[in-house]
Amino acid sequence: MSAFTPKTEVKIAGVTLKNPVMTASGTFGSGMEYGEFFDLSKLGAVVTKGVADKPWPGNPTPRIAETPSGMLNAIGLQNPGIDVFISRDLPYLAQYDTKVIVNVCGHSEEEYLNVVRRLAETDADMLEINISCPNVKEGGIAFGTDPKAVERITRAVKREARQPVIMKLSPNVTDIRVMARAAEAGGADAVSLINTLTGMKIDIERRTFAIANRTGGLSGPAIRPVAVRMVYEASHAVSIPVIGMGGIMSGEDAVEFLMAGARAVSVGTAHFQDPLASLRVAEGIRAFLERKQIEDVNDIVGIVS
Amino acid sequence: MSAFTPKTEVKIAGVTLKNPVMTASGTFGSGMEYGEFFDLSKLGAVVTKGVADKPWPGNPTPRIAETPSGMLNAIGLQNPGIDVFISRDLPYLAQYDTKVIVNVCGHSEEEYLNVVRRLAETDADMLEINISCPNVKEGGIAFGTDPKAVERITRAVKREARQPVIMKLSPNVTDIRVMARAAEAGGADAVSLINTLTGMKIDIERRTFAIANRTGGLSGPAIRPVAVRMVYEASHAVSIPVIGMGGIMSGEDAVEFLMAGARAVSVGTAHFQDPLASLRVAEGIRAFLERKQIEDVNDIVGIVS
Amino acid sequence: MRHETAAVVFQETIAENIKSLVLRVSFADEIVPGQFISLYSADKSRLLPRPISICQVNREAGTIRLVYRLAGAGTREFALLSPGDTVKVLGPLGNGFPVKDFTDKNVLLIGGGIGIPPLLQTAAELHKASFAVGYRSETYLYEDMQAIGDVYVSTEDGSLGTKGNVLDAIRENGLHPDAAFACGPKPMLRALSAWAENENIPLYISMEEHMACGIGACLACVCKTTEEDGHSHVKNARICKDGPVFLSKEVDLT
Amino acid sequence: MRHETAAVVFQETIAENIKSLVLRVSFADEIVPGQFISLYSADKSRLLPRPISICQVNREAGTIRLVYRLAGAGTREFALLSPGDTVKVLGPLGNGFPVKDFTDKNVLLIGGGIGIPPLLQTAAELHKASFAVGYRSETYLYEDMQAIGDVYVSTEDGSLGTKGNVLDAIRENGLHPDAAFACGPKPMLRALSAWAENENIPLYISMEEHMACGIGACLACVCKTTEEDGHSHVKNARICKDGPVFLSKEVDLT
Ligand SMILES: Cc1cc2nc3c(=O)[nH]c(=O)nc-3n(C[C@H](O)[C@H](O)[C@H](O)COP(=O)(O)OP(=O)(O)OC[C@H]3O[C@@H](n4cnc5c(N)ncnc54)[C@H](O)[C@@H]3O)c2cc1C
Ligand SMILES: Cc1cc2nc3c(=O)[nH]c(=O)nc-3n(C[C@H](O)[C@H](O)[C@H](O)COP(=O)(O)OP(=O)(O)OC[C@H]3O[C@@H](n4cnc5c(N)ncnc54)[C@H](O)[C@@H]3O)c2cc1C
Ligand SMILES: Cc1cc2nc3c(=O)[nH]c(=O)nc-3n(C[C@H](O)[C@H](O)[C@H](O)COP(=O)(O)O)c2cc1C
Ligand SMILES: Cc1cc2nc3c(=O)[nH]c(=O)nc-3n(C[C@H](O)[C@H](O)[C@H](O)COP(=O)(O)O)c2cc1C
Ligand code: FES
Ligand code: FES
Repeated sequence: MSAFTPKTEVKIAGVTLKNPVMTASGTFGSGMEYGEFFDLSKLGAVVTKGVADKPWPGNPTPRIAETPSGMLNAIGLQNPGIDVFISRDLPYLAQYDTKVIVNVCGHSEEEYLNVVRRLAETDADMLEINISCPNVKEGGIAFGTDPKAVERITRAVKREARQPVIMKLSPNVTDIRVMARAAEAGGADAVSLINTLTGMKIDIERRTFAIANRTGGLSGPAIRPVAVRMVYEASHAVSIPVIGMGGIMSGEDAVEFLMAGARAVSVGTAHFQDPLASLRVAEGIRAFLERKQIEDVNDIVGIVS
Repeated sequence: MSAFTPKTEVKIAGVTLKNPVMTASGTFGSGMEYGEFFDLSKLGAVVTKGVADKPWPGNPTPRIAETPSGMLNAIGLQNPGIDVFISRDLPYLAQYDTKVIVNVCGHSEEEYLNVVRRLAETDADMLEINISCPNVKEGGIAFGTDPKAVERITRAVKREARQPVIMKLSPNVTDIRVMARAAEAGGADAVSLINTLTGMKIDIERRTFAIANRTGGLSGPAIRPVAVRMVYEASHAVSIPVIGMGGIMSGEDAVEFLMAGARAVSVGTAHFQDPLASLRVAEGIRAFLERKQIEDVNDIVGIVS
Repeated sequence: MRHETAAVVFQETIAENIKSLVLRVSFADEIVPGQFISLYSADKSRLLPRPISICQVNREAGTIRLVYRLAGAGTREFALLSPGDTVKVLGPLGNGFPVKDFTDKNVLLIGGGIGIPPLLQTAAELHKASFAVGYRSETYLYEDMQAIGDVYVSTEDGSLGTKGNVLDAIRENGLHPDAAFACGPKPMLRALSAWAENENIPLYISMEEHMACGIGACLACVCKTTEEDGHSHVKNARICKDGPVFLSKEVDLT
Repeated sequence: MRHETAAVVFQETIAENIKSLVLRVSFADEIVPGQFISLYSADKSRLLPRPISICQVNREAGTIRLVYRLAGAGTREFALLSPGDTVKVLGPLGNGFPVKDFTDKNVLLIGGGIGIPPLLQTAAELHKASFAVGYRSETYLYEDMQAIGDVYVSTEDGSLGTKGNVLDAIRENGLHPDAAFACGPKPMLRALSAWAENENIPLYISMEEHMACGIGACLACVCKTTEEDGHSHVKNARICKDGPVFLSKEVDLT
């Protein structure tokens, strides 16, 4: 074996991640449960479950359903609110030598800003603003599907945020490039995509919706081709970094997103198959770089275009 | 066993299908190849591969790629043109006691109308207008993603068509209800959905796109939850019949679409796993109705709402 | 908690559509009765784990026994496993029944439907356990229970024991235990909850919900609680982590 | 053409990453050499069939032999098949080589890489076949070919036969057949096409493309043709149905 050691650091909005692998919000809690399985310091960043200004109870159950190579979820953003989050979850994550990205949700601009202001006092490294949760709406349409709303909320968040801001985009749109450009125009430091595709499953035996909320968000390998396409389109539409996700199960899958134009990737649903999934993805990227004798992971970002 | 025999006839725009199962355009040619496997008279309808006014060569290869529980295709609508279609394919299908639905494609309104006019002379039972092919564009955006364009082309087609017109909708839109309503406003007799979701796959070993066209259309069970959701939304948005498709592999899958609001269903990608797939779906629906002692398939259409 | 590849030691059919599967695992000696494991499909189209209760533990042999009903595609896949095969598992998961606190008490273990399996190991770790179990018609694990304690049976069709449900059997046999542990369908748990309140005894119930992570991270598997839960503080506890066993009073079963 | 469940009779490894698989099928006696079958994954996440050439046919036994390289997840799945297992297949597919027209001619069968397998049955149905085959380094099916006719080998590393490619071997051995049938990578076919034109002999080539239906319906698997194809009339013939074997002049190999 050669003593070849590729560089895996990537930089997003001035923040350096030791490798391009993060956890997808909502699939990893605040890391505590997975911290029992592996050393979170091995990840580029931990992205937390969405947190709101107050505790949210979430949706009724069943909240999830399996679908071919994927799953639907309508957790409904259950979370303990920013107070508990700051006093319990951030100190837990501070033990680890990894970046902490806090995913923020709200029902209204004001609720987002309440969270963003509170986080300004903390040492969270970045904020990820979830404007794409299909289960949370303002005036009937999801925030994330109207470019004007995306630009406006991005600008409002940027005004209050002390940390770099990642806008997390919804894939349930006609043209993802328009949304990415709106985020960039509003001053976003990066965009992440994709959130889940809205889907539905019917239990034909019980003649009812498989999840109580009727619709849920589709994630997992099933959506990977849509995610790769959107990451490719977004990364060609904006000059801020793109963080890619959607069905990443292995290092090879992650490399696909990097080659399509993502500067970093998030691993989500894969954790439900293997609690070590994000670690394995990080190791898989490194193994790929070694096998191909690629010196620096940044060299493959956007290489297929 | 009971002597119970459920009714499986459904009516779409005045045309009676002996059962709600059709073939999804492009996966079944004009039926000839599958006619070697089973009696096409057992299907509610055969929907043909898209036909244009002139022969189309289609896209370069590779045209397809496998994805988790799905596939990407960018065939590019290769077809022999309406002349060969009328002289060879329609007479072949006329042998069978099934309805014939001709799928129509074009690069421009005029090209669509050329085909529609020629088909007026034939005994095709219905037309399905594919405005959603992600690989064919007008003025940079796909026809099928602009409600005004959908309404306009529907109206134009209706003016020339002798047969009932089904508008086939693209799922690559923010709100499918808007598109369904646009088709209805233009005079469509029915809508069918979903066409494929635009996706991409990258071959990381060869550092290139897995299909030559870069993007392709995602089909198969992977997309079923998105399809069911859109069929549900569309059937609540319009009063014309909805024909549902996307990842139907079994009778149970078809029942899911019927319960979500589809009056009939199409079977596509499943044919690549099993040439008898559409027949098996028709038999599976019947078996479900028998097991549940449901007298008429129409009784379950839209029952979950 | 271990995520590992378990070897199949033995599998057999013990009743119509009910399988008994013995697996070799590394964590047999850590198990608390009432805990469960997640089983993973080998078929890549099925991503989510199948939670299955631990029915019996053989600590010396390092094996566990699972008893499960063929419900859908995942369990039908597991049904094909035979010695020599392996299956990915995650466990042990959840809290389990509080056997330590009730070792010498008269505990009635109540099971309905496919809720019986976790009661076997639980009974083995109590000194004075008896069973009240409800079947639709065909019995399973009946002899295994009889080997441990008295078994009061109810069947829907009256083919064995009391005709009716477990509560009918409990009443017919005049049972007044010091405590009860139950696992089964929600309507049964609801009825038992009222009964236990009336009897003024503690009732521990094992809850079920669809799961994704199995370890408390994704919040898929919550149940409503009467008081604020310790994690999200929204009266929604995680069945996989805070449960599956709860004191019946803590859970809002409506 | 049959879509059926085939029983696995035997499987072995015959070279690094190359497997030989014998299946019992109902259609053995209908096969034309050069035809292929589609193999289907049992794993539901993999929908598309894997086209594999028929290497040998045993008409009495009703079996076929496939020889395939481990390329990805599908072939890795097939590699685990052993006697007693079954696999879904569709076949026989395609046209095959025109053996009837060349029975008594000197036909050179040219194979490169994993293009060798279909040549075996083809040779068996010709009277005067010889082989020119190219390997990277390790050989496979070498003895099987020697049992039928002369074998001219080239290896990239020169470890056996001519160092170089099949054309180098053909030239080195001064071969001038009446006709040639070839299967292998596109660059090889392109070079052979020029050679055959020069030699003024008919060359039949077997083409490859990703496939979905395998029967000519979906138009996934086309290759460019020099004349209008018979189906779509757009100079794009279907490899699965109109091929996989074409006269080299008919195909646009650029
Ligand atoms: C803590 C716990 C312990 C359990 N212990 C046992 C046991 O010992 N024996 C037994 O037979 N069953 C048990 N179950 C139920 C068992 O998990 C389901 O029957 C099984 O997951 C069905 O999987 P399937 O693929 O066969 O069915 P499908 O219906 O095809 O499954 C589809 C999806 O729904 C989920 N699902 C379906 N039914 C249930 C259910 N009842 N609970 C949770 N998820 C479900 C599956 O896990 C899968 O993700 C337990 C459930 C829980 C939550
Ligand atoms: C007519 C024909 C005959 C063939 N005969 C043989 C043979 O005898 N022996 C042999 O080893 N190989 C043969 N191949 C190639 C064989 O089909 C592929 O190696 C195989 O499909 C790879 O599947 P996989 O799942 O292992 O690889 P993956 O790369 O994981 O496959 C992913 C998808 O791509 C398709 N694919 C990948 N490579 C090819 C390819 N070269 N040609 C067509 N589709 C491909 C697969 O079918 C699948 O749909 C033949 C191909 C064709 C078209
Ligand atoms: C159970 C679950 C919960 C999720 N919760 C959140 C959330 O709180 N905030 C958010 O921005 N995205 C959330 N997501 C979306 C994921 O972060 C991710 O964008 C999506 O699942 C696609 O990636 P994957 O296919 O790797 O899971 C959630 C996804 C799942 C499956
Ligand atoms: C190979 C292939 C070719 C297709 N060609 C057409 C076409 O010509 N016209 C059309 O309207 N839809 C076409 N489609 C879309 C299907 O008709 C169908 O809408 C889609 O595949 C979803 O259904 P499925 O998941 O059952 O395949 C094609 C799909 C595939 C896979
Ligand atoms: S299954 Fe994820 S919290 Fe219980
Ligand atoms: S694979 Fe469908 S036409 Fe050849």
